[in-house]
Amino acid sequence: MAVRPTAGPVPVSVAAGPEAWASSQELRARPELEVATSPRHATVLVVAGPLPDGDREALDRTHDQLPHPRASVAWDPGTAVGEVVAAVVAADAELRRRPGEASEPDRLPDVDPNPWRGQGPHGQGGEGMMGGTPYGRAMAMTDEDRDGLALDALTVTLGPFLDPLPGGLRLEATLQGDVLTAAALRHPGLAIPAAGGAAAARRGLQWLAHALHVHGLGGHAARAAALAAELGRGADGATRASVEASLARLCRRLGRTGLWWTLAGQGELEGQGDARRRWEEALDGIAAHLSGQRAGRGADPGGGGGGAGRETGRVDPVDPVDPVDLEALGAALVGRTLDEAVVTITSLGLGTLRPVPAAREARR
Amino acid sequence: MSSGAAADVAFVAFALVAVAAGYRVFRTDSMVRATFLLLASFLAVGAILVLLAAEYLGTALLFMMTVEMVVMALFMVMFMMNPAGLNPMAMVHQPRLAAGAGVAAGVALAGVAVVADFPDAPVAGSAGAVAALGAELLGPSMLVFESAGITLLATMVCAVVLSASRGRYGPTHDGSVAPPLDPGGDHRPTDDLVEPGGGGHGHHGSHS
Amino acid sequence: MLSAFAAALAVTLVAAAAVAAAVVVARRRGPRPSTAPQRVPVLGGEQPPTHAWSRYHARYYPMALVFVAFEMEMMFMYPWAAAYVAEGGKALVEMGMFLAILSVGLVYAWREGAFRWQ
Amino acid sequence: MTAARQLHPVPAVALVGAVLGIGSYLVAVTRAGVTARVAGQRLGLAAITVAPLRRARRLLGQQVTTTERPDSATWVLAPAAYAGLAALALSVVPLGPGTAVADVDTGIVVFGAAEVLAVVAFYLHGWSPNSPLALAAGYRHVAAALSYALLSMFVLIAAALPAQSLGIGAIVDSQAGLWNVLRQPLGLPLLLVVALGVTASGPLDLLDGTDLAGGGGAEDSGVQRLAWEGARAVMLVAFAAGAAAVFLGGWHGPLLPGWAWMALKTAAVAGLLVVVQVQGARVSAERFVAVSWTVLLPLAFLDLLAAGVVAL
Repeated sequence: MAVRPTAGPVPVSVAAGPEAWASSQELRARPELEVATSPRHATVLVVAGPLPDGDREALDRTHDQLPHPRASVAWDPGTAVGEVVAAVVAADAELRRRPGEASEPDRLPDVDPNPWRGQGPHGQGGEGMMGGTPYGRAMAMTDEDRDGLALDALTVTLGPFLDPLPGGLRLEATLQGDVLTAAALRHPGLAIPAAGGAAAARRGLQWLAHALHVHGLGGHAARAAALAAELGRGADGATRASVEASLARLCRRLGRTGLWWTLAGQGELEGQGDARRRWEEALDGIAAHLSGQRAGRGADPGGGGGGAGRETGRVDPVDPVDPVDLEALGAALVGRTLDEAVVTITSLGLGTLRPVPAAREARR
Repeated sequence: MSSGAAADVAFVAFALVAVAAGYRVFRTDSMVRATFLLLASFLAVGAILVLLAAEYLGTALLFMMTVEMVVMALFMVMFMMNPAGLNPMAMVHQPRLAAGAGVAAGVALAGVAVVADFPDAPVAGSAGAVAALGAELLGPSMLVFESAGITLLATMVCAVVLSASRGRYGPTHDGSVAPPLDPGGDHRPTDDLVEPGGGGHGHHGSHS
Repeated sequence: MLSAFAAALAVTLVAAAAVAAAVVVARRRGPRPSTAPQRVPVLGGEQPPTHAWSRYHARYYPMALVFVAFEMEMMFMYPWAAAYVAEGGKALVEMGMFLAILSVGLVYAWREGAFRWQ
Repeated sequence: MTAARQLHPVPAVALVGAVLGIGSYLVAVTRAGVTARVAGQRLGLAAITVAPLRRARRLLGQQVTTTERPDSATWVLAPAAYAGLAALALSVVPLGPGTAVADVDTGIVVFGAAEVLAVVAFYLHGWSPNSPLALAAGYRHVAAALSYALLSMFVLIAAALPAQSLGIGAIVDSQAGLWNVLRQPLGLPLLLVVALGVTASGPLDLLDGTDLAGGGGAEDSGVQRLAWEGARAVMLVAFAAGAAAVFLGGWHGPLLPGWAWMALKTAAVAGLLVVVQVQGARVSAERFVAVSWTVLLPLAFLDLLAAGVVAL
């Protein structure tokens, strides 16, 4: 594996399909890479397939958003992480050798999103104060809101390859300021394999790596990803015990980050408590899967410090987990800030801990 | 910096910056640019105040205008149509009248500056000027100082009354009235009517 | 005094100009200009239907207003601090009054929910 | 009060440039080291010391992408102003006995002004790309900034009480016997909260937060990004120097020369800040605003009152 030490970590942006998204989080453990949070920060785009057909254009757009010099690497199902990392490093080395020629061209045509109309006095395409498509786009228009002000409502679709959101998930949000006044979630659908034990724990650790990254704890995220990768290399009893001990240590470290305080009271959902409770349930679940214990599904909302390996609150590794009702979740996000929406979605473990049913297309 | 000549050059430079930035405020389509150009103009004025040995006033102007312009940017972008100037528009209304008034005011003020008989008592640096200002605020100008405090308190209260959409008891457009004291009851406490001995403990403690 | 400010101004302008020059040169002389698909704002693959620039609903506007008044009041305290020890007990009482006034405003604003997102 | 030896503008620029350059490099190295440690990655010292340089080289060779209709001028202005303000803040901090670029009588006012002017840079950083995520991130950080700005005013005024002057040199002089960190124990922690906000990092990484895919920096690439990250590191150095001078007694200390003490104390504050940056989970803007006004600000009141009573 020719890791060229002179280059430093290669910033990669990951565009992952629903199935591959969880395992792609293990890239965060690799010192050769730096998983970028925006495609603009990346040199290499890692495409972790398979991707739903509807996401092709989004993939191409994400690809084109990378600054030159850039390259892309496909990560087919079944390929080992090490091979992908080697391919990324090789692609980066090639880019450094021949930055001009090796850089990949755009995949989408270089056409403006809307033709300019040329009606404004300066020919820039606008008409009146708010009309037309100046510089290729329309302007947002006003809408009513809860505080009685009628200001502009921005409608955006976040995803399917937005780093803080689970792969394949689209959040269609109408925003007034940073508060969602309408929200809908779409996902192509993903079942979580019913396997318990190490495989389930590994998915949990992959979730943890992503979730910690979203909360700004990149170093801790790398540690969680390393634990997931360790389970992937072998799931015998000794490994599981060592991972469980490491997870307990990581949880103690997390107690010093203020994470539990920032999660408390955020992302309250009916009947499911707040984000902190869901995190604690998830961490307990991972620990239970690691130790192979089986107990009733439940929570310990009063417990502090996300104590993995506590006696209460085990998740049954065999029981199927409730799928997330995306429609209800979208409705529940209305009235929250965008960052709280992200925290809420993250805390649910969509696509790693819980299955996601495909959105009913009839709604649209 | 050797002498007054350098200070004169600096004065002219800052004055030009202040005027040019002030002019640009009305020539841009973007509310954000307009706001921060105005800030640039104020910063130049602050620098001129420092040149005039009003060290605290100059730096305080820097401080205050920055904060105020940021808040102004928030509100300009909130309430002005087309805040970024994506479509071109005129930032001025009645430009002739405004320009005339501006020039007249400028000439009048400049006339005062030229004609007035300013005291000619150079101060050695600004040593102790800040402390002297503080002593003034604590001494002869105490009343001014304290009434400014009260005025600003009134400003704070008014700003909250006018802007907060969620009062103590819920959204203002739903009335934002206090809940009844007894559960299910209809009686709402008012400032001039406190139930003697009833359930009014704690809630209106300050009136008892 | 003036030469000190001149030095501070020089330092500020040199630092700002150096950074600005680096960015402008990189923008002008970079490898290539951005193409249309490259210019689409980052949203994770989808296009925004509108410009992001809009009448942005800053949810903390009451807080911003309270802040301006608060901050204006604070500006009186700087010269006061310089004269504090010389003035002694009177200044302490003065400060007590001042903080009391500010506290009233603060408590009122908090009670009315001015520090929450509207 | 301005007995300090006055530096000429040219050596002043050289001094500030050297301090900020070396300081920000050390900050970047420390951050790489602390992050690797938290991540449990065993990187050699050599790898950590060259990591910031490699990163800078990569960004230097990268295309600076733009968006559909950005405000290019203010986009460039944001990091430039940010770096300039860091230099301004550092210029009023004495780096040794009598060695300040501009130890003016209104030092803490200028320092505070640099800090609030940085809010303009934050706003423009979020506004300029005309991108929804950047806009939301910029606005939420401005909310946090309006909240922490008051804290620093109170804390710095409290520090000025025993000095009877607003000049930072005088504040350092006043700590010859007892450092302000002991005399006003609430001051330094509150100022460190402000430092996290001014550098938009750690718990207050609301501006370039990963939860909004990089927020204000989501559209930055190449030198634009390098400039912003660099300006952030430079501001951290300037702020650490200010905190060391105001609370840790500046150049006071036995045996070593004054400038060395100042360097050590600045490094200590900067190191502490880097650790908090790497180890702190992001707090939501709404919660920070509430906590800042209802908990931290009353604490700052208390700090000022206590400082006032002690100073008499």
